[in-house]
Amino acid sequence: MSAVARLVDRPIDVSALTREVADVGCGATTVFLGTVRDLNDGRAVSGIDYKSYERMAASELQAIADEVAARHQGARVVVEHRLGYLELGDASVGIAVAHARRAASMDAARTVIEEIKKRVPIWKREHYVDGTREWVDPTKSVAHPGQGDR
Amino acid sequence: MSAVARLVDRPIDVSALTREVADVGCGATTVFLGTVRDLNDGRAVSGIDYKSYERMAASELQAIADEVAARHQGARVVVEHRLGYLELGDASVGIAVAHARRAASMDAARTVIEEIKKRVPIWKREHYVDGTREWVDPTKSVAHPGQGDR
Amino acid sequence: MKVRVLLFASYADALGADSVVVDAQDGATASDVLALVQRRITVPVPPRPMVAINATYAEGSEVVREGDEVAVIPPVAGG
Amino acid sequence: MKVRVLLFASYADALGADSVVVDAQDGATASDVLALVQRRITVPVPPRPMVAINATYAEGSEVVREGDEVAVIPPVAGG
Repeated sequence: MSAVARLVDRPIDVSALTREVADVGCGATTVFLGTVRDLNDGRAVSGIDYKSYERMAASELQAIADEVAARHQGARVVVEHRLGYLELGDASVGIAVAHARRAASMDAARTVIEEIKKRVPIWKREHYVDGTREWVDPTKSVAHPGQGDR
Repeated sequence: MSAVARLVDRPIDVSALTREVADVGCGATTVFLGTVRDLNDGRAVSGIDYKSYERMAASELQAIADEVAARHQGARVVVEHRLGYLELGDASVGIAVAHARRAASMDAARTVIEEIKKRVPIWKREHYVDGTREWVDPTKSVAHPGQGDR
Repeated sequence: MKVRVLLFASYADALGADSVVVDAQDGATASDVLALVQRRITVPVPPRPMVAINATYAEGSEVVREGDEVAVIPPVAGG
Repeated sequence: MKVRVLLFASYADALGADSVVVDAQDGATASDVLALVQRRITVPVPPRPMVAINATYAEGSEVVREGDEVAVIPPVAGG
């Protein structure tokens, strides 16, 4: 088992994440990337500013990686969350999980992103094409099932 | 919608696959890599030779990509399967799916690999450390739930 | 006791500061401290914040001690 | 009619060739052709092959026509 979590302020490198979890005992690697979309809740987005409660975000992110690695024996988990201002298409989160078996690797990657969205103290302020900005409140997006948060 | 399938005889480049599906309308990208493990069914593996019925493998792989892209509106799917002799750790299959939403991107990537394993006419001959070789018969692996095919 | 509370995102914007010192009674709980903070914020902010004590999510009934790092955690939006 | 059948993996190894020509009756089905091929293979090979006609999976009842590309598809192991 191996579980690494990092908050970063530079681009997320999918190749590097993949290499970091690679192991000849693992037959499957799943990578998940969350990227900045040009549209949210029907509004044209120009970029997103990610802020965190850094000390707690780092420990929650690490706890998630540890929990997931413990649940899937032999899993190798790396997760990075980027902070700061991101342009359209930039990756805000990168998750790589290698495991002997594909189902475990996929389930683990999915659990990591779901848990991040539930409990890691990171917030995003969307910048819109019309010049306005707004903190995203995901508790509101239930009202827009077709257009809510990614 | 966009769906690309390729049989290749060179290394699979996870960065290139990710870039190929990238789109500012997509907030989530899932990548799956299948890699050669050092152990299968309790035997020490030194490499795997992948062979195909190439004409049919290409059309089945494309059909899978098309079906999955059609099922998840707006999905961008690229799948590559490598043929020939692969060393430990080499990727035999690479799948990248970008979509507006993460659940669709993950479900789609999973469906692609499950369908490949069901219907694409590709076979693998494992080379073992003890010098022997054997064609893998996945219909037998049910008997070894803890050690079967990845 | 004086308790310094960290604020983030819409809460920090609403207050115009990323922390605030509130005057809490000894034995005050996380909920008590949150109520004191919310009294200072008069503009609409996202609802249902959580509270963390020393960088760990806390139940509302958890008692705050002098020197604790208390934080109001608005609905998170990472990923 | 003469039908050329493509063989792969363990089937090709068992026969020592990657195709075989069988002599099938007019109106022979995919299953009939498969049976003719299997008669030529005397060593143990993985069970339950499928048959493809012109690079598409075929039902056993599908009729083979002269000039069709018929293939025996052992259990696949891609991915």
